[in-house]
Amino acid sequence: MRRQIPVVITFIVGSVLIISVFIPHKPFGQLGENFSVYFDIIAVFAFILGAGNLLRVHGNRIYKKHKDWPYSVVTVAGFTVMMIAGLFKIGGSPGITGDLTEPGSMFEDLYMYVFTPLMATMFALLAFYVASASHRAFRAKNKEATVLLLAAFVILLGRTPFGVELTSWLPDPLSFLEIPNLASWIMSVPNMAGQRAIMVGIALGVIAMALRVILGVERTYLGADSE
Amino acid sequence: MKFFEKLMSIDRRVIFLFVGVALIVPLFLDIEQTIEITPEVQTLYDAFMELPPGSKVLMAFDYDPPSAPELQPQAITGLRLCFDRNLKVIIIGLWPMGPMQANLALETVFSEENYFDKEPIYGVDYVNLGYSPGNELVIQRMGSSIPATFPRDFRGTSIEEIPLMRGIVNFSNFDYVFNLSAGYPGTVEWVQFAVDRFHARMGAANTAVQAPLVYPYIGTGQLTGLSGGMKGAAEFEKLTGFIGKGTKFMLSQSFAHMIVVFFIIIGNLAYFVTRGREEKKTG
Amino acid sequence: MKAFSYSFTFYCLLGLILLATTDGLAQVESSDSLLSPLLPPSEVIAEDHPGDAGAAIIVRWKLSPDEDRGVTGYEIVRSTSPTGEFSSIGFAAAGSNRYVDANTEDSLTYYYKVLAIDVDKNVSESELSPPARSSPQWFNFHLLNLLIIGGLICGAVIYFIAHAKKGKKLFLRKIAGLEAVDEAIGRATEMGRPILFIPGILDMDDVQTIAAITILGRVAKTIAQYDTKLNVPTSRSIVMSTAMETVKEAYISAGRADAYSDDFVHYVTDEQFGYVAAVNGIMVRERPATCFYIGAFFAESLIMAETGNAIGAIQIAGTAMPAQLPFFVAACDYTLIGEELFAASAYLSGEPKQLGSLKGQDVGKIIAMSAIVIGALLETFFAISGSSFFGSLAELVHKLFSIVAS
Amino acid sequence: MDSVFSHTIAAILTIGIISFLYKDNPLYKFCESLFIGVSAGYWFVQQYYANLLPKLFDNLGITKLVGAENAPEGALQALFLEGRLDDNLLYLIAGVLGVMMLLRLSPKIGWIARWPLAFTVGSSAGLYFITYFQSNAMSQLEHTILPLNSFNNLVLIVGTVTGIIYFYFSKEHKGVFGGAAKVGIYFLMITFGASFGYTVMSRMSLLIGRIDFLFGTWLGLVK
Repeated sequence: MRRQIPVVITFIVGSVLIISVFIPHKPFGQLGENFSVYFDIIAVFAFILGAGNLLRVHGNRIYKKHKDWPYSVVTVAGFTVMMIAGLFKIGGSPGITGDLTEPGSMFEDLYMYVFTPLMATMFALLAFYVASASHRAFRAKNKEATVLLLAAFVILLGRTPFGVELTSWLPDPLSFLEIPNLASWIMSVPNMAGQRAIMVGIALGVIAMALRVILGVERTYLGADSE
Repeated sequence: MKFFEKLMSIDRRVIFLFVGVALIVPLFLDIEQTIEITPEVQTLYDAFMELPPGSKVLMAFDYDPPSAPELQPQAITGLRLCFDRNLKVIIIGLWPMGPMQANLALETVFSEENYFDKEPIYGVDYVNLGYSPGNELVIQRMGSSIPATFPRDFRGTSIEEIPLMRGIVNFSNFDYVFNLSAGYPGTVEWVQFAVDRFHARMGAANTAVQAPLVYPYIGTGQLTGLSGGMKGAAEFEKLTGFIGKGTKFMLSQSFAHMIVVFFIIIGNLAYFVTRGREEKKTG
Repeated sequence: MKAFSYSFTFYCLLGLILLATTDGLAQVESSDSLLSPLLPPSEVIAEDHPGDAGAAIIVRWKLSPDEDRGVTGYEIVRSTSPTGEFSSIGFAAAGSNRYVDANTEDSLTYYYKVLAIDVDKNVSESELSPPARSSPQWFNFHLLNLLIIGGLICGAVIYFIAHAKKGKKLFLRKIAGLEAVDEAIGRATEMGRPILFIPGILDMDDVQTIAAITILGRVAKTIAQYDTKLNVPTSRSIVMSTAMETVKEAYISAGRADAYSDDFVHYVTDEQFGYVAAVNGIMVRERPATCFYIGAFFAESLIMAETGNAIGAIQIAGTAMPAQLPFFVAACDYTLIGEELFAASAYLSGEPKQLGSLKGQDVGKIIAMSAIVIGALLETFFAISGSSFFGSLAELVHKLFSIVAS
Repeated sequence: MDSVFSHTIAAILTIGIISFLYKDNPLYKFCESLFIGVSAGYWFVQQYYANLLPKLFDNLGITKLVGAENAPEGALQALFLEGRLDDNLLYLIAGVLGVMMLLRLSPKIGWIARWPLAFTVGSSAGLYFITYFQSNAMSQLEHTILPLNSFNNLVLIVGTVTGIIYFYFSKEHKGVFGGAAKVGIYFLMITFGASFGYTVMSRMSLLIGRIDFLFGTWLGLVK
């Protein structure tokens, strides 16, 4: 029973959504949109579980004096301060409907001077990692890797002033061999062909996966039977 | 060949160091770069120059801090160009952080030495209407009524009290739309709604990742001009004569690109030298 | 986004052609535009927009005869009474002869007029349209082709699932990334180091995350038998709950309920880069021997894979994010590319009915390939011979796959 | 906040994250822990203001009920003041499903948390089925049906078809079929190479922004 009802729910919700695409009439037409709002609401409640888990994990570390316990204090403190600053709109206009990110409020300050630099810098690490990954991965180890390398190299060169000048001497009839032209050809023809094959494959994969879930063939995600 | 074996397994931190240096050093250099103006940026600039003084320009800031390095210089150049030519600027944002970026850009513009005919006055020469949620639907709503879409500016002043907003009903009251975009919602949506439906004249500045997606609109005339990525920023600065960060950043970026190309070549060279010895087999 | 830009390029090209034609003509004849007044568009028809939930009326008209002489566009105005005040609802570009008014009330009757506007801002007004009313429909005939082809593929999947249930043997080729799973888990056991499983950064409302969780279930079952430590940090709360349940079930069904701990799965933060910062920390401190990156990834893919590479872990990735695949291919030992991600849980389960669905997928591929080849050949014959027979056949194939946006 | 002070904090955090490139260290650990805490707190607040409040409380009329000014009328007002069943009342279902999710914490009726989960998974399976089918399969195929009258079209069609062959599961990659799959792999490799090469370049600008912050905004060395 406990396992049957969820499978039935999945079946009904999934198949109704698929059918509803073909039925514009109310209430089917908007079902997809409504359901994603439902999901957002469920996610808020679930967030309490997540936040609780975070606090439990770090609380345990502090309590058991795990070797990195002082860092757990930082996490818990950061969470609490940010939450209080936001929920109570400290330094901003109070009330439920006031603007959350009002300039000068504590939440906005924390967002600007703590959250943003951390986020932007973590993102910026990519600049380093793309360089080290290119050095290691772009090697002509075999035929496949050589093709990958050549495509990447043409595109890379096409975007540097140096690469542009490298082939700018080519006479007009051969202008298609100029690196920027070659780069845009790669992007718009073979690259697009590969992308399309991948996308069609993904679509078929999603269809079969969705059917397995809706038909109840796949129910791993429902978890343990016995409780 | 110990040397090449070392190059093969070079410590990633050495690469990191090179990338860092390549990006930092150019910021302190004063190298004359040859920046060739591409037609898209030229037409963008021309569109601004064709506007008679007093024309109203809608600037949409659709990006957030992570995309600021590419778009902020273009925003600053756009604003300076408008103030320099006595164009009125109305700022909005489809991204929550957009109008804040606009304020930062205005701050930069006013903090530098300018030769404007007169100091721009808030509410008369420019206004920031803030952010409105709803993505492309905001553009659609603006098509029927701008006062209804943006009843207040970002400071909370009712737009009836803002002199610049008097008589502005919909897109027909703007002479030009300039969109700074880092993704969705952005230039694609502005073209679809403001240009295709409401006949606005529009130009755009995009991040390098976005630019190829909107490139086709130039051919069709839906966009009068496009400035893409750091290179576009540098070109735009060169045309307007307001040399700013775009030009400087462009140099850093070129250096970094060359470093990446350099390491790929080194990696392959080392690979072939060491492999060639082992198995005499190359592909 | 990708799909969108393709279709957009197409429309842009179309627009370009239209523009070029009208432009060229305009140049030839614009000299006499001053001689006669601007002629209005004619035969304005308004009717319910078909295949929708109501609240939309489609307006069509015959272009102004002066279209070639500098008409810049059409303004559409409407009113709820033929004699009432008309208000502007939108514009259509020169050369277009339809406009969808998507803001009507089903209970009201509307009247439309179309105004031609030329370069000199001259306006010329059409006759009134007949009355129109919007209404909702029960079936969207525009999507009939979707129903047919979708039905075919679904039918094939369901047929093969049923077929396999009967115990028929099915052949499926090997997928390298999946063959490596056991070996990767075994290696971690030998080294006495944990296994890290990253289920992507999107929530359970993304189908890639669902695939990731089902794969986690299979992988966890193997891990339970090996008695190796598993670490699953998640960036979404629902994913955390689901992953906990799934891993627990895997341990129970492997007969190792005693080895299960709720600490295997834990929530970190919803923030993309905050999550990456934490995962990086886990990697350098716990030094997992094997890392799985399965699910939906964005820019963080490379940050994780490079850090994993630096600690010398075996890395198995799988995603259907086309933009991130290159990074995984470059930095990981094995990558499940797109479709393989969704097939993986079926493969790993080894259950016939799951495997049967993969056969159904292959039928979809045959349909796709035949459509391309047949369609392309018909198009080619048409291009060479100009025969309308091939032309209409080619158009039919096109129509079968075209999605009509309203 | 004082700008020198706040910029200094931002700069320390920036350096802390970058320091990870050298190796794991206490400053990075601090930044990491702070980042986790602050961002989880941020999302908690965002979940409340961007989801719970407008999507559940406003629609049901709870915001109005607790006396917030200029809050919209919701389903509860419609029900009790006008005696009308509003569509928005359906959001109550979402609320109930949400509460069920929380029951997971109870050992006795924790199983009921599977219902909202089943709902979620079912609805995403249904939604993605259609969206992927339409925009990934159908429209891609439509745009690949081209006349074979140019080199580019030929390459595009051969690439797409052989790429699909590579993914075909029911046949071993051998013989002619294997050859086609091999061609498909080459196309996939070009795709990966091209998108990698393309992205490498745009990632550099991210770092320029941080460097400019450190040397310009904070230290004032770069004008």
